Amino acid sequence: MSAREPALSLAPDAVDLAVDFAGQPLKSPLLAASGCFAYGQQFAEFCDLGRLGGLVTKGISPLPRHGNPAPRICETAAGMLNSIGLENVGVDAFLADKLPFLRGLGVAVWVNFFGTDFETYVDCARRLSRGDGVDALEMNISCPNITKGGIEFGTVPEVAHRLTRACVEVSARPIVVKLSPNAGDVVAMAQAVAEAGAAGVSVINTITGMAIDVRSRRPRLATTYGGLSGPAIKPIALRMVHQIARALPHLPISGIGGVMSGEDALEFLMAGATTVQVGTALFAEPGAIHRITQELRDLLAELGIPSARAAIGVLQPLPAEAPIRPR
Amino acid sequence: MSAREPALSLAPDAVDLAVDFAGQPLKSPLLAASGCFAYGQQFAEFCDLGRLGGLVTKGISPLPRHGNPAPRICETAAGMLNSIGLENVGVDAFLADKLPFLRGLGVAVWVNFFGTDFETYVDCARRLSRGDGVDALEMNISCPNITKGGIEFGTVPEVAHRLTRACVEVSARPIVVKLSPNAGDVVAMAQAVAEAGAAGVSVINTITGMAIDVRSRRPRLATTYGGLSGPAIKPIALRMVHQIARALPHLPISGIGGVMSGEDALEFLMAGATTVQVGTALFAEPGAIHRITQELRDLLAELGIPSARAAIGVLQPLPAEAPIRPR
Amino acid sequence: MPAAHFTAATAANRALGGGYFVLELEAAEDTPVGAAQPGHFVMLRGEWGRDLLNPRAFSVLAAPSARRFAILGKIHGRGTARLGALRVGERVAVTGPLGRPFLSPRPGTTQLLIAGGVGLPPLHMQARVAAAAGLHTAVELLYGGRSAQDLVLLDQARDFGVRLHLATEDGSVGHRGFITGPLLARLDRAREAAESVELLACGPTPMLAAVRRIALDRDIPAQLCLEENMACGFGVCLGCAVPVHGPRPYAYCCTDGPVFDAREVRWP
Amino acid sequence: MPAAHFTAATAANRALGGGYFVLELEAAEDTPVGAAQPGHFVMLRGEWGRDLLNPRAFSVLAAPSARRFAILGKIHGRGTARLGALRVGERVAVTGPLGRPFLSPRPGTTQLLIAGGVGLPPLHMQARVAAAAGLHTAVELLYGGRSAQDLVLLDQARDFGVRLHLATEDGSVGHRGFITGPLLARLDRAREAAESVELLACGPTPMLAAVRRIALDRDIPAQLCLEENMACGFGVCLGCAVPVHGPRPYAYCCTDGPVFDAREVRWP
Ligand SMILES: Cc1cc2nc3c(=O)[nH]c(=O)nc-3n(C[C@H](O)[C@H](O)[C@H](O)COP(=O)(O)OP(=O)(O)OC[C@H]3O[C@@H](n4cnc5c(N)ncnc54)[C@H](O)[C@@H]3O)c2cc1C
Ligand SMILES: Cc1cc2nc3c(=O)[nH]c(=O)nc-3n(C[C@H](O)[C@H](O)[C@H](O)COP(=O)(O)OP(=O)(O)OC[C@H]3O[C@@H](n4cnc5c(N)ncnc54)[C@H](O)[C@@H]3O)c2cc1C
Ligand SMILES: Cc1cc2nc3c(=O)[nH]c(=O)nc-3n(C[C@H](O)[C@H](O)[C@H](O)COP(=O)(O)O)c2cc1C
Ligand SMILES: Cc1cc2nc3c(=O)[nH]c(=O)nc-3n(C[C@H](O)[C@H](O)[C@H](O)COP(=O)(O)O)c2cc1C
Ligand code: FES
Ligand code: FES
Repeated sequence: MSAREPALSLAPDAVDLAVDFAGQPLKSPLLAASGCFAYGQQFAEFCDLGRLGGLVTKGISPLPRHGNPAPRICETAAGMLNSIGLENVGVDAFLADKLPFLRGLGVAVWVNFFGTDFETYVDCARRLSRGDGVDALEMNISCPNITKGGIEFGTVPEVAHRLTRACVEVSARPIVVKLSPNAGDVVAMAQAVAEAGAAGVSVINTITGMAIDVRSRRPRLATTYGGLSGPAIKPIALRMVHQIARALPHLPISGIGGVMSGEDALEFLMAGATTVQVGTALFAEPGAIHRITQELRDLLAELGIPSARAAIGVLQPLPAEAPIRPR
Repeated sequence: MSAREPALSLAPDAVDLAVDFAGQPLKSPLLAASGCFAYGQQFAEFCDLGRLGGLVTKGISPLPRHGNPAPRICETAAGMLNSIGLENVGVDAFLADKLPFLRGLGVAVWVNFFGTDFETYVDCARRLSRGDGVDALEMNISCPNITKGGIEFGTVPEVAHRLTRACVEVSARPIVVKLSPNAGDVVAMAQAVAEAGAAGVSVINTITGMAIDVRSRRPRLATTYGGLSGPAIKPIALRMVHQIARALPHLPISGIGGVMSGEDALEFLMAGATTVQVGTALFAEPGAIHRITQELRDLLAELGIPSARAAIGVLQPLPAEAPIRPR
Repeated sequence: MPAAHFTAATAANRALGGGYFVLELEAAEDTPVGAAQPGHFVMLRGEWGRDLLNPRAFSVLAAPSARRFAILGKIHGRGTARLGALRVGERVAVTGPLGRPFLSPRPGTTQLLIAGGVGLPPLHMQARVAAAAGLHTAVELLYGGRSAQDLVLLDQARDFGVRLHLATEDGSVGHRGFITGPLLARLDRAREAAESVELLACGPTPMLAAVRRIALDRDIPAQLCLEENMACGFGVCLGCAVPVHGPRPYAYCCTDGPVFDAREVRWP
Repeated sequence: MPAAHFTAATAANRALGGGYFVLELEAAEDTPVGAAQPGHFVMLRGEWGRDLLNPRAFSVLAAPSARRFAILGKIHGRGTARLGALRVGERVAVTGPLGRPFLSPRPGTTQLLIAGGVGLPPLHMQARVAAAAGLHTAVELLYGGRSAQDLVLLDQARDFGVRLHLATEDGSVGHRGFITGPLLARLDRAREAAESVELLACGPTPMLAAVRRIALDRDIPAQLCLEENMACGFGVCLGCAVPVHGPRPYAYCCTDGPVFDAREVRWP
């Protein structure tokens, strides 16, 4: 005797994956995460980019950046560390050389950006938001790999508020703020940027970590510390998404961290995310998002959930136990 | 042609594993972590407890606690979540029923404790520190699983400072403060408790996370959130140990998080920890600490490092690259 | 019973269809698992590196020698999938035997062994042990599943000489419906005959809940073999809490159970 | 060359001793790896769940058909250990061919192929390709290792008809010492004969550094096949930075390399 829920299974094709993020429609909730997709061209030989929900570019700064010395990456248990150093081509080259390709794909294009100080953040927001084909800006306020300054942008709510407000004021496009999991209180950060006019938040960026090569007695990354990504961080990312969704039910959230399967993506939706980004999974499997999209569709169908939208935030608490009665 | 370092390999037996933590000698740097060892008896049938460096008891509170509803644990990628709810027998039963067994083992006994408010913390420290056979107290200021209050103890440096000072004043034994990785600035926390008289810090406790069962649409833990442990968190733990060791070179650190092998333990020593605790690994392998101790001994011998002491904090930065010269 | 932690090699791994498999493990030396009783369980983990950190719990199905034992597994998630794919010679870390077993039949009382799906192993072993002790008339096996392929190891059960009552939800074998159907019929007969019976059950939680209700309503003693997520299996993680009535709100599935008195369990 | 991401099955996996193994993979359909040139590499990952997240890079050793290719691996850490243990039929995800290969021999110039340990595959393939094109006199293979068991696939290399110079650190085969010994002797002879030579090297970084020094000192062109930790292998993670001279301080091992001009590499 087993109580199976009356699973009103649907045909996978009947499942509607479309979502709206801050008023913008996306074909599917699945986006490629910043830094794991470069500027997209490389993926064209592996998969049909038009089937993505959207993509987030590598983080763009006003001037080109060359990044950190090698080694820049190393593997850890169910995860990896990186200290790429936010290498990128800079705003001008991005707008001229990279954006035209992306705008032709017919999917949501979010441009991730950062500055090295207040002014360069604002400058970047102003210029990038006017790029033809840019749907939204994702502002990275958690740059663990830039050494000088910047840490308060991602960890002090008042500072993040001021920065967000200034960027929102000059931006022609919605700004989604990508939060740092290294902040003590991620809900306070979300609230601060929401009040400053952020259209949504992306949760989470990598968590600062390190690894040591005991044979050489040296850090495995040239910069000593790097950002941890991959399935290892998924429980932390999911918790932060859920905390923010509970506290700020009207703020759209893009969930990120260790998504490898349709089931992972659905966990993020149920926790309250509207879109879900896939990062590290793309390295081992360039077509991961297509597989994950299909898995999500099949799973929603199997569970009788008619649309991605209907899954957002549907998490229920566990039923209470029976009261204690002494025997 | 390969440049091998002149590895002055030693005989494993010649390696001295003894360390001093805050003036107290331990046979080896490896301790069983709180909550993963209960009160020790269960392990006696699997291994010789006298060969541990020491052990940390399950967290003790002034009154017995029954813990949280089920489910209390679930597995995640290279880790697990728990929300045991700090269930324990309470100070009186601990001193009467559990301590006598531990004191007979001939290894360092650290009693982990916590209160539900300022006064009960202090009360606990006073009474436990007078237990016969207690070498040190490990004060848990990061109790993600107690619902009411207490969060500031683990996240606000000034509050942690006051609490530590009050406990140190009444304690007959050194107090090691176990820090929360959920605090925004773990170095500030370490500094605050060091200035308040803590004999050392244990770094880290579990990181708050969650997991969702998409089929039932419910959290996998009855309390929704729980603490993440295991290899998944090792890079984060190691980074925090290293940050604290660099900022506070004289503060003894007990490194914790995902240790599964002698190599993992050596990473923590090199990052600056004086002792290393093993938690989750004990569930799958009750004799894990014995294996890890042997692996650490063999590895130190292979690397020509004569003692555990000599490994503490020996991490070197990577050599710099050649300067850039245009071709 | 003392438990041990040891390494065993896969001696055989037989797929039974429907995701079921019988995994036989053999250690290099005698181990206490050889003395396991029905309801005792072991924690198993393959050489899996850092992912799938915790071992998985399995009831002992049979322990033909002091070195060798078998479990009946069903592929559920990633751990059971890997165990089901083990090849001969591959190694598994074992902790066991763990827990408190079922109580043996008492003279004059018939034990009705109620197994649902993969809850079979401890009851299969109970039947085996009873048969070996010449008590095959003291136990009867009631065994339910979704369809014919959920009813495994029937030939062995028949060899024990115990009476079998089968049920499948699709009616492909035995009674059509849940096993509680045949159980209620059997209990009615017992009442008419003033026969003293006791229930021993293992299976999905909804089945156990139904058996418990029946036992409480009819005031029949019942031992339920429960499952709860486990990290250690030997009482240290405190993860496997089972809500119970009495002075403590929770007991531990691994050390206080997995077999619990139905009256003790604090279910709605 | 276009790359593809596909699944291949283990067609053969042969241990050569000393931790070396030749893994042959076969796809269900033709793949672009069949057209790989010496120095091209593939990223491989088994069905490993969530741990060992990233694929591992391996030079193509041979691509006998459009569906089948082989790599020479050496067990180093956990990934290579798992690949070395693959059994026939087990599946591997492949991305490739990736990178920029070695340049082919130019008329009138002898290519000295300098292989250290597991750096052999791209040079072994270069020798194979040259031999197949009737250019076996245009290449010579200089191959060094710690001891005899580090020198693998020698019979095949002999079959190519290319000249072989061997060295082992323990002197068990060929010259005793590093392969740079025979290399310097060979270069001296080339100088005396006013022979035009070019160096192609793959092996441990210290060996490559020594070859680079020699090439720069003597002003001989040299192509070095480098290794760097890689997450993707196709230019998106930016993890595999190689310090280079020129306007950009870093190039990428996976897309700009793995073969680099020795003058370009910014090493001390
Ligand atoms: C005392 C006891 C005896 C058992 N006997 C058997 C048996 O004889 N044959 C059999 O096939 N199964 C048995 N089970 C259930 C078996 O342990 C689970 O099916 C198995 O743990 C699921 O692992 P997985 O990796 O396949 O699933 P996953 O869902 O991937 O497991 C993830 C995590 O959840 C835990 N988990 C999931 N389901 C269960 C469950 N039902 N019980 C406990 N933990 C769970 C796992 O331990 C693991 O940590 C028993 C469980 C208990 C507690
Ligand atoms: C272009 C290229 C071609 C290669 N060709 C071969 C080959 O033909 N045969 C062969 O045996 N090996 C080759 N290697 C090296 C091989 O990729 C590493 O030995 C392997 O990645 C080590 O993995 P592991 O899991 O065994 O070691 P681990 O040390 O456990 O690996 C941990 C992590 O470090 C990375 N890593 C470690 N060592 C290296 C390394 N030397 N190069 C790149 N990444 C590394 C791994 O990718 C992994 O992410 C090549 C490397 C590169 C970059
Ligand atoms: C190699 C690498 C580079 C990254 N670069 C950026 C970046 O430029 N900007 C940014 O906001 N996040 C960057 N990230 C973070 C990812 O976008 C993502 O937040 C994180 O990796 C967690 O998701 P994952 O576990 O799916 O990888 C990078 C991550 C990786 C692994
Ligand atoms: C089941 C469980 C219970 C724990 N209970 C406590 C506790 O009572 N007090 C405490 O300070 N830490 C407790 N911890 C945290 C561990 O001591 C340790 O800090 C953490 O698990 C990280 O180490 P690990 O990755 O080796 O497990 C517990 C951890 C687990 C997994
Ligand atoms: S499983 Fe750890 S206490 Fe029961
Ligand atoms: S390995 Fe990812 S860019 Fe080279």
